[in-house]
Amino acid sequence: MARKPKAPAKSKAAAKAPANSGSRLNDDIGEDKRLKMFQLQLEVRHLETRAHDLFLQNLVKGTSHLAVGQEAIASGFATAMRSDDYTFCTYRGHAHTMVRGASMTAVLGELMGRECGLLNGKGGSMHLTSVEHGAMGSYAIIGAHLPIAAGAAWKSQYLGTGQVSVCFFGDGTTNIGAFHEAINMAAVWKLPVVFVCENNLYMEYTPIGDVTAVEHPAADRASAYGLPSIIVDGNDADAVYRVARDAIEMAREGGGPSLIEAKTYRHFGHSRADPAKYRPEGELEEWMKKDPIPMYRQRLLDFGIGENVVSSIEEMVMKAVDDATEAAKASPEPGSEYLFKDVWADGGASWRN
Amino acid sequence: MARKPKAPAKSKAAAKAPANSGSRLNDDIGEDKRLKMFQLQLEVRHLETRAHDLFLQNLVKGTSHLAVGQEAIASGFATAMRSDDYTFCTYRGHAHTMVRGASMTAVLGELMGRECGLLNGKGGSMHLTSVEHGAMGSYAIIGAHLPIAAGAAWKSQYLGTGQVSVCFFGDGTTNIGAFHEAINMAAVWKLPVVFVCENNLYMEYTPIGDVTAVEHPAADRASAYGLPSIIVDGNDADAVYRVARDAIEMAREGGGPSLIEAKTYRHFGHSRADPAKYRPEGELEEWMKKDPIPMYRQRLLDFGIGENVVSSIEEMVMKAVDDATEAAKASPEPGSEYLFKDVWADGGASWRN
Amino acid sequence: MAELTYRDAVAAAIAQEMRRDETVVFLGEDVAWAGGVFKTTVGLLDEFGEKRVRDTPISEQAIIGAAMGAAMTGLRPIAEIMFSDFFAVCWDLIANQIPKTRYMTSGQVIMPLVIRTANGGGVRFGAQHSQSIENWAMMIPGLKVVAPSTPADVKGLLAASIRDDDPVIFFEQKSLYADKGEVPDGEYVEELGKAKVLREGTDATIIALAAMVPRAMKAAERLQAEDGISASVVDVRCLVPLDTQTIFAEIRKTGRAFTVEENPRLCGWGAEISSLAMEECFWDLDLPLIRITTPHIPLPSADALEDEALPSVERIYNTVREGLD
Amino acid sequence: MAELTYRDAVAAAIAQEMRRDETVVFLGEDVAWAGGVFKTTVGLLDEFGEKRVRDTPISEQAIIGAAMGAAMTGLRPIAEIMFSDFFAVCWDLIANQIPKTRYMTSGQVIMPLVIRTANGGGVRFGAQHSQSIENWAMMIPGLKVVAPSTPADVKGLLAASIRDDDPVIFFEQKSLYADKGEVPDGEYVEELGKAKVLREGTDATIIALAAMVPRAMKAAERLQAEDGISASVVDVRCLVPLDTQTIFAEIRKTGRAFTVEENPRLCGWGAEISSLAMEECFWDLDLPLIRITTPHIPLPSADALEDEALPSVERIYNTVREGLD
Ligand SMILES: Cc1ncc(C[n+]2csc(CCOP(=O)(O)OP(=O)(O)O)c2C)c(N)n1
Ligand SMILES: Cc1ncc(C[n+]2csc(CCOP(=O)(O)OP(=O)(O)O)c2C)c(N)n1
Ligand SMILES: [Mg+2]
Ligand SMILES: [Mg+2]
Repeated sequence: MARKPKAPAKSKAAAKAPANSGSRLNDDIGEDKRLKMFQLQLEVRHLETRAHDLFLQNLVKGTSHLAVGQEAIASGFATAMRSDDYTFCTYRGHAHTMVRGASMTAVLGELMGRECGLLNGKGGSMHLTSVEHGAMGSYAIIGAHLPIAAGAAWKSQYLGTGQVSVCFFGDGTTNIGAFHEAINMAAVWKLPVVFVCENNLYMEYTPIGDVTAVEHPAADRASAYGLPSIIVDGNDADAVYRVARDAIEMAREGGGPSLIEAKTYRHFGHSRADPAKYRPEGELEEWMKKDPIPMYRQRLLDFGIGENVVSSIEEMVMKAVDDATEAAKASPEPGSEYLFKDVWADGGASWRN
Repeated sequence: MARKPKAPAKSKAAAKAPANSGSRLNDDIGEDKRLKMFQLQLEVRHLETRAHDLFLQNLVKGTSHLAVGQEAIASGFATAMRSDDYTFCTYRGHAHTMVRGASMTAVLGELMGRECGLLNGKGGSMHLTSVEHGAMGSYAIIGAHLPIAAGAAWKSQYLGTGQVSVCFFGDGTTNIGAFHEAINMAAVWKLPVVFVCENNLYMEYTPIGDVTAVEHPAADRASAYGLPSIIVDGNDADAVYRVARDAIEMAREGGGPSLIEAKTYRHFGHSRADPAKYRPEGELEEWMKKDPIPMYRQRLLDFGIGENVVSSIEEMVMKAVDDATEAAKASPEPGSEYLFKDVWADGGASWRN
Repeated sequence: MAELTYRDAVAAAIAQEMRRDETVVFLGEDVAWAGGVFKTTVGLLDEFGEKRVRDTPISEQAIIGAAMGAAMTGLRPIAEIMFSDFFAVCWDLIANQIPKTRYMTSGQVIMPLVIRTANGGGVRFGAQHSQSIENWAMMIPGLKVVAPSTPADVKGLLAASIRDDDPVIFFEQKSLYADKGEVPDGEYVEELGKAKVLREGTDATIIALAAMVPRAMKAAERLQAEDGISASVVDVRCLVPLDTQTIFAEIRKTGRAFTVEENPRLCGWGAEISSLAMEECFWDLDLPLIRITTPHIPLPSADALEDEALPSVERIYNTVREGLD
Repeated sequence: MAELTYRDAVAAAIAQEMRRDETVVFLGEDVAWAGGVFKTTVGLLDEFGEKRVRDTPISEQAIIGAAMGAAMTGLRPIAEIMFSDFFAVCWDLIANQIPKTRYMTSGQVIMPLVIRTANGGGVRFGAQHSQSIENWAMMIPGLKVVAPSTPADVKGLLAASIRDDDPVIFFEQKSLYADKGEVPDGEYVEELGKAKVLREGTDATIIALAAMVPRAMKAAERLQAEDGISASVVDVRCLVPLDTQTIFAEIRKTGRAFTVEENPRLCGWGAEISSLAMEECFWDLDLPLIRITTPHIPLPSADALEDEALPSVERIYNTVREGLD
């Protein structure tokens, strides 16, 4: 397990780091971004863990898919994105929505089906969306959001806004047709979209290797779209940040799409119903050693950031999660007035006169 | 344009040719198969041309998609297939259906909507099927038949019948989702199926290069499924035969699927409605020089087959097409009794009691 | 007024809207350089250029996904799906994503897009290129559904669909493409959700859509001429929103109603209208509402068989006449 | 008789059929090693091995295509689509290929396959994992459509579907998976196309399907207990073939009919039954047939909202009582 940041291989921007930086913190990432990534990772970790607790208390209904173990990817990308860039993600999307700026209360409230929820309880855990923060939706049917993200990128290209779409999906998603169609068209049209495969080794309960003809489900397919093969350690926020920054920059400058495979692991089962018994013994334990959060904490300390700074962030995050939990619990259920609202742009639901 | 057979590059079976063959005809292909391929190519050419004439006489209704120019592919594959192997093809499927053994009368009859048609007029030009000859259908919606062909191969694998499915499709089809799903699953399951992309440079009216992220739409994607990249001259029946034979043999022996890209060109427009004005000047003329049929005829003569043998085949085929035309014209339209027949396995169409 | 074909009215409407609103963009297979396989979009590339009129790969999910993503973020895309049968290869986007996203996000997005498609039979294309699938769209909450029967309606309703802030499925009936009709000059926009009474009658009400409208009109004329039966004909035009007011008013006037559907019978739009009439006009009905549909079979390709399957003027005429007996 | 859950009856039926017929094979996502995400297929891998019970990639088109290709060439595949909403990603195979191929080839092939899927709402999964889409299948000529309401019917009707030589779409209502009921021991096969009268009544006829059946039964009991209204309840069980004889007989007995549909209103199966009743039972109806459906909206996820959207015992009870007033 890497305790120190690896040399930013092939990273253009690395060259931009100050030539004779006194501290390692003054490299191409720097202190502010590192603290931000640490905080984001913690926020995700604790929010997700809280969601799990609330489910055990029967306060979270339906299903939910946690990103515990995969925090570095969401955090690294969010830190590299411009505030008006677009995120498209999956049902495993609490993390991606929150790191763009959605409030914890609104996220937990949605999982609990409360009025304060991001979607007033109408969408649920699998559809978190916060358009004001550029979180353009969590999509629950495998593959659909890849072409949708390409469409948002088409908008940016057409209007010349410079916005980039970043689209997250899992390893299992690389075997569905929409994956193929979206990436081909994005490549042909040179759209500003970054496709990010979070390879956590499993589709639902089936190991990805059992159902995929190549070893690296995304990276080994990049050449089918004329794209370079890119693999990154998805548990290392710095590595993710660098790859994200470069791909986003290239897209913003008109260089077209990228396909990035981030290797990672989910600590929980696939969804709340899943005890993950199908995992070979010891696998989780191995990956726990690569848990992105303790690793990143240690890196901050190694870089000379004070224990007090780190632990004050930890305390702040815990408190924020506690506060959000209380606020969400206090929120009422959505009233019936929501039922017939917002099918149509006029705010209503009428299909006849 | 190759006037002589190329060395069968990488062809395993080439080694099986008699060591000191007196005539070039005694190579790994041999005279019988060559005469068969010549005849099949002629049959396709003249049947398709006749279909075109009948359309101009308003006797062929609806649409039709001719394979003129692409005859070497259908003929080479059919010659390499075992009689119980399966063919799956597209709306451009008259050739593939006939080379497996369907009668010309039944093919023309179907195009003309006559009772003698292969499908009694119920399917039409785009759905030619002759199960008794292993022609398992022509599919009119892009991509659908790739997974279906894989399914037939699954049957062969499961029952151990040794049958191989051969699935033909166009260059444009490589950009649709079903292509990706079918080949991945076939590769993972090691199914006995050969996927054959007939790259005729155009999807419908749009050049394939304008809409595809790679140069060789099929071959450059093979690696995405762990398969080797295979390109063959689709206008050379011998070359096609060799590639077909090897891929089919490998599939039959349990070696799994292949993806083959055959470069070719259609002489007519995409379908009967299309004058093909979008083609750059001179392109057709260049390809006419590579017309598979005169090339193959010359090769037979070069190999020492008599002009009289060749021209008697030509006459026989012309007569067969003429006879089939007359027979189809003489056939009545299907009567109403066909309308409510064969929705269900019980022969009927009733959805209620 | 100029005389235009149904086909040409498509390009006319798109051009009209592209001229006034730069956010209108158009994509599909063979739509730009080739002008569409039905020649419905000839001239658009020349006028609006490659940035706004785009040829795509054969990737219907990518096409509809692109339209959705662009619509959610500020454009007003028009996507062409060449044949309506091909909705089936991108049905997730059409049925699960586009219509539900506004509701699921509690109104965070609007989805102003149009999916145009060539629908229906009568041209010997066989079972996979001839389906009439208005009911596929009608059954999905969150989609508006339009199916014009005349060139003027093509122009006016397509323009209205492009301006609408909701997703609209716009069915062009391919057997009507060659039909000609007067189309208002200049900017012309109709309203969605209005049925049209094409013929007033006192004995029977025939409710039809798209290609069935001219057939219903001919049957009504024949009923008048040969049997003295006075039939009103309603062109439904929009299935969603559905103009139940106009439809019910015409049903109530005569008390004897017939629907004419090109789709196979089960769960067709006529079933919905019948069930609505049952619930809301029951006491005004002198006779049961009778549905005239394509039988519940795949559509055969041979001329003779296809003609027998689709509701014909003859069948409409006979059904109404016998129904009133 | 053993008591089984609706969930366990699925595996029981598949096992029964796999034991007697070696050509029955089964494929889907997470169905083998994991026993299915709804635990409906636990034990099948152990008994029948990896050759017959196969895990697939997330490739629904490949799954259904494989089933079709295998069915055409001699096997009897069962394919699982995890949630019925995902029919949308393989709809071309389901709507355009499987049901039309026999007809288009003039009977050259049979298509003996079953597509099983978890259908419907009530479990807070939101709009893309909760749809009731029986009408999607019913509207396609060439598909048989089954939707059982009890564990016994799951076993008997699934077995019958596997033995049937036509393609059958088999809807398992996910809100019923935990329900228990008596299931006949030993080989048990029911007949497709037979509705079941679960309760005989004289005042009203309630026609329901799948998860709406137990709700209709409860409403009927309450109508009896609180209002002395005697309602018959018909479990439709199969939408295609449709047992119009049984349904019409029950409608005619009371002259007052109600359908209860979980799907959103437009073009639901209730519309078809209403239109059929209109055409064939009009003179026997004392009151219009009233449809009780989920409103025509995407399904919300919060408990309170979802419960309000789906037809409840309360709503059925109120609608029938007020309808008879
Ligand atoms: C089209 C479709 N098929 C199946 C599913 C069910 N499903 C939900 S998540 C999932 C596994 C996805 O795996 P992956 O892409 O690796 O993402 P991860 O859950 O590991 O983040 C499956 C099969 C679905 N939602 N949509
Ligand atoms: C899903 C789908 N989209 C579009 C079409 C319309 N279409 C028919 S043929 C064709 C072009 C196919 O090109 P290619 O695969 O290269 O085959 P070719 O016709 O050249 O043999 C298109 C777009 C279709 N039939 N199905
Ligand atoms: Mg995964
Ligand atoms: Mg081509």
